[in-house]
Amino acid sequence: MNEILLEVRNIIVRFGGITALNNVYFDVIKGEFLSIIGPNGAGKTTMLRAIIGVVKLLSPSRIFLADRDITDITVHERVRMGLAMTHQIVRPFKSMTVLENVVIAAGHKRTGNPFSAMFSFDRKSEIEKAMNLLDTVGLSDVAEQPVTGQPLGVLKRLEVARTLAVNPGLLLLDEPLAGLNHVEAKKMADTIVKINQNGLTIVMIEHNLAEVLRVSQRLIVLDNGFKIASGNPDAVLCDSKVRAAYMGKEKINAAA
Amino acid sequence: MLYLELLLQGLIQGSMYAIIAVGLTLVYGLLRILHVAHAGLFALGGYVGLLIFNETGSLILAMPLAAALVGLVGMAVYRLCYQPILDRPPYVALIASIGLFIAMEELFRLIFGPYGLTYKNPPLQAYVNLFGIHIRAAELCMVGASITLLGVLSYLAQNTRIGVACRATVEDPEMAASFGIDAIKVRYLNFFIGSALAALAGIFVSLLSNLVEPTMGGVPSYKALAIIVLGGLGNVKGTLIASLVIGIVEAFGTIYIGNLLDRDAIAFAFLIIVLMIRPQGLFAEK
Amino acid sequence: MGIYEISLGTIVCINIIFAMSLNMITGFCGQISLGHAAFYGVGAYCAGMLAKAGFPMYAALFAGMIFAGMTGLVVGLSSLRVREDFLAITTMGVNFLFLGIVRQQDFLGGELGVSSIPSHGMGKIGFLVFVMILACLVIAWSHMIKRSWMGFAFDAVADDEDIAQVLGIDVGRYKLVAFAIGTALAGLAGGLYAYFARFIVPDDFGFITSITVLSMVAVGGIGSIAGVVIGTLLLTLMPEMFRFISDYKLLIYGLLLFGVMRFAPEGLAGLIKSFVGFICKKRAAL
Amino acid sequence: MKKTGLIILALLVAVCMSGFAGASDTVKIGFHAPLTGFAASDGKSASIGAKLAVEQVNMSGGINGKKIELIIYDDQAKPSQSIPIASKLIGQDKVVIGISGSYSGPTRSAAGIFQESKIPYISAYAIHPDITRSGDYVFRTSFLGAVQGKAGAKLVGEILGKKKVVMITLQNDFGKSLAAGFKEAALNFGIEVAGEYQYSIKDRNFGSIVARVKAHKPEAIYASGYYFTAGPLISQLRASGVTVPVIGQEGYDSQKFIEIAGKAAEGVIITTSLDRDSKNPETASFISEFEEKAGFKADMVAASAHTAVMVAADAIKKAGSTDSVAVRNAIAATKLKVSTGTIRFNKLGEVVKSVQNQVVKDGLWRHHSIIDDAKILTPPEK
Repeated sequence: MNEILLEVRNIIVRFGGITALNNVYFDVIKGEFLSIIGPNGAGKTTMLRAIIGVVKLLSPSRIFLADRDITDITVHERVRMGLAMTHQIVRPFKSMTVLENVVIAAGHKRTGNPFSAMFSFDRKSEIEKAMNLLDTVGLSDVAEQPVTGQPLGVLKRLEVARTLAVNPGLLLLDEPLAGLNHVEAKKMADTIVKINQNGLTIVMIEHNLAEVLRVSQRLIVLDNGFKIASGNPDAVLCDSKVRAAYMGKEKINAAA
Repeated sequence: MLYLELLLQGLIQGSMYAIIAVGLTLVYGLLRILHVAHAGLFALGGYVGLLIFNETGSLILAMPLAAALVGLVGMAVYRLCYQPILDRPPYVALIASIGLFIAMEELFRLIFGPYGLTYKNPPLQAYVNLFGIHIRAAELCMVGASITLLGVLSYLAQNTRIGVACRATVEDPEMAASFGIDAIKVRYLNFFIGSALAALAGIFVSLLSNLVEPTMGGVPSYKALAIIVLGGLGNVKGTLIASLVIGIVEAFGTIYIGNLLDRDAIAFAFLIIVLMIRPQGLFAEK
Repeated sequence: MGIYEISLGTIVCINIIFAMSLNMITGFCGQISLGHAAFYGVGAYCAGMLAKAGFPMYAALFAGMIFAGMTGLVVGLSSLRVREDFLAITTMGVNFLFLGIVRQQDFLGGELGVSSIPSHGMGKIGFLVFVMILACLVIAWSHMIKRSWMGFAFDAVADDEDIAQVLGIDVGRYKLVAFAIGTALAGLAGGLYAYFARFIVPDDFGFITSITVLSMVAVGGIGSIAGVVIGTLLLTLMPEMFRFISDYKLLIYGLLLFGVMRFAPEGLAGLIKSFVGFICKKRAAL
Repeated sequence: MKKTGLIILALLVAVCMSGFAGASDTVKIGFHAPLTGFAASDGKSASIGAKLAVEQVNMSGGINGKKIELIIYDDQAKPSQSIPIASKLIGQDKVVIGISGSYSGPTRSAAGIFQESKIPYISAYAIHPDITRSGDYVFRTSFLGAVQGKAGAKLVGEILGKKKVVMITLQNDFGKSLAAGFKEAALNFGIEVAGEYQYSIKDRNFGSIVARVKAHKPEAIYASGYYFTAGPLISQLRASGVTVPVIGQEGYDSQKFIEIAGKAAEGVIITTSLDRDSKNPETASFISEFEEKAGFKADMVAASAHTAVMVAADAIKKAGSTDSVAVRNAIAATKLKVSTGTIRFNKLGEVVKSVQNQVVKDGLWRHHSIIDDAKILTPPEK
């Protein structure tokens, strides 16, 4: 049960003179639902971007996926190894329909090699798979519509469906609930829990604490690039350091 | 001695590039348009300046008048040509701009003739002897003007309300708008300033060669693009330095490797090398 | 058919191959190139030199294609480093660099170019048919790529590189493939041009040629195969149609470029599409 | 709206085409020149020169009772444009002779087409050595670059007696072939080339080259270029304190050069084919009539185009028909007094005539000297 899927060791990231992540380390256990929280600018998104591989790491940072060192391999290879990530600001392919957005992701096996892709035309099985996924996130009725002009709620769901289409083993979610209203957020969170229950490991960043506490099994708290706490949600929220660093600011933010 | 003179020539050429490129980078920083027709406004400046000078005989009158007039044309270009296609992919504005530039060159040829115009009594042709180096008054004035103009601009940008508004709009248009800055006004202003600068550059160049031709915008049309990319697109300070660097590289290059590569090739070889090492240009925006 | 019609037909077909080759890079894969004439030139010079050295036409054309494709691959590597406007200017620089190098190479004829390229030996009509068949093959191939998973992945890369990568698409490799195919086809077009003109000079492959071919693609409708063919036909034949007002020919050309981008930014293909859509809607309403 | 526009356009095209194709009581001469684009100024001069020649011939009764009709097309100085133009002149307009009033690139491309169709073709002022090598139907009425370069060397080394020279070379076919000819003959006249610097046709600012040239302390400067590059170059040379003689070529040969360079132009000597002080009535009448027609002073380009049309008219007259073989032979046998002197062609179709050296005096081109040294002027035979 306690098999470690992802191991993040001594992550250091710098932008210009600022240290965005400072020696952050943690493990992700297969099948769990882990959330990363922290005030704005704590380095949460940077952490996810480091795992997926779009941010440059400084030594001695190391990332292992299922015991394999993936620190130096490219993004698309990581994706093919079972990592996937959604973005906080949704960026669908604007030139495509909702369905096509998922189909292109579902076809990741076909697009692996450009040359064989040139001679590959059949999209039937990918379309079928994409329709199933759209069904899972409740978008099957807008499948044929162009993405431009769709409301944020649809786009957020599309983002999840599209990411699922690459068959990930570990899903990184960057604020999947941001911008959604109360009802939508709850619905979305439920969808994510369902996905988790189907066997997918999830690492989520989220500001909506109520939903985080409802769905997460474990929390990690970042502040100013440092990991300041981790453990089960109740214990973490009682931690004085967390209250000092995170809750205080967050309350001010919430009030504003 | 020769090195010093070449360095000086590089700085002269560089300050000419700077006046053109700073205007272009102002436009780019705000609207993300590769504004090729800027070079058409440069040539227009040359024509207007020369015509006013030949009528009145006064450069003091010709320069600001031409700058103001071309500045207004620049605003019109923005309103009529770019504003409606801003939300399109970048190549749309680029090709529209190229089309506009070709049409402008042809209009100049049709109106003013293909042979080019010359000054009746070209002003600023005297030269000063600085330790054996002859520098023409026009060259000195151009360097002086570029320093003064760009200095004044940067002072205004730092210290006046509208200057701050400009910079804020470049950095974050939505944020600026939420502080009550009228982004549209800022765009007009940038086009006005940029085009006026281009016009002044056109006048200086025509003074150096005593020739205003329909095709005089040809070289700046692409060279200025290279310079603003080298300077880190939209970065005024970077553009300034890139202009001088390209000027100096060209001045030395034409003499020492001129038999291997021509002036343009030298400049672009330099650009490519820099971009391969620093893909964001010499000075990144952030 | 007189020799005039034959020569026009041949030029149109060569330009279609050339425009299709750019469409592969810019239209399908979304990588703006302002220096495509360089690869056209590589193909032309390679084929021309080999033809003069006594190689048969098919070998010379093939070699030109391979050589251009390899050069394109190297330039494509820069697209992994720099993006969008930076890439546009880098490719433009490649064009100037190519020209600068060719101008100074005596074995390539330098400024005098390569003349007396041997005849293709198939007669004017034979050559026209040959070029026409090649153009049809290139169109068919483009069509096939567009429909395949490769074309689908190109769409994703063109739309948003970062996202494509996160969805497991090897963006770098796709870009390189697009550059390799596109530049090889440009090399083929160049080789055909060398055999057609039987005389080439560096200026045939300058920045203006790059702009012209980009205009063909953009005016037709970037990414649309039928659009690019129409755009190429229009812009190639336009100078011929307007010969009788030759003084205004370039002016009209410039205004057309500008006008299409300003009022129909998706090119003629987009215009036709929205027109058809409009008719259909009207019908549906009746 | 759009439709009517299209219809009008189609009608116009039809009218124009039929208008040209219908008439058969004229002798057609085809002419292409860069009327738009960067070389438009030379194209304009050339086409006015050619039109003037046609008017003069038609005024004096035309050719064998028929008037000449000049068909002018714009080639933008682009080879890719001149190929369909040449095909159109031959295939649609059925011209008797083709004349290029354009630069080397378009001329060389068109020459091949004319040669293939066995229609005589005359290059007015393009200097590419391979133009006449296209075949026996192609002729040239201007000097080869190499010939003029050699003449320049004689002018510098012998007539002016200057031995230490710096070359400033325009980086195109014109400048390069001049430089090659100059360097080839330099040794014969004891000239030492202290340095050579190149510039592009787009350059108008020569600061660094001027600085370098000055450091050489030459006795004379041999600078190739056109009036629009040479004007700024000379004025910048003089402004930086270089006072030694500057020797140019026919590219300078325009009043505009003097206008641009102003006082700095004084004393500049060039090798060209038009002598402003010629007593030759053909030259004198050309110079005065051109100025009247064009509104500006005659230049080399105009004179060359004028010459080419005169050669063509003379050949058709002598051939007595428009048969292309007869016309070709008549051109090859030309011995004619025209605005650029007395000319004939060698076996290759290259012109043989004397080089006119002109000097700027009081803001005008004036006679300086003549080079008629056969050893220098003889163009290659193949």
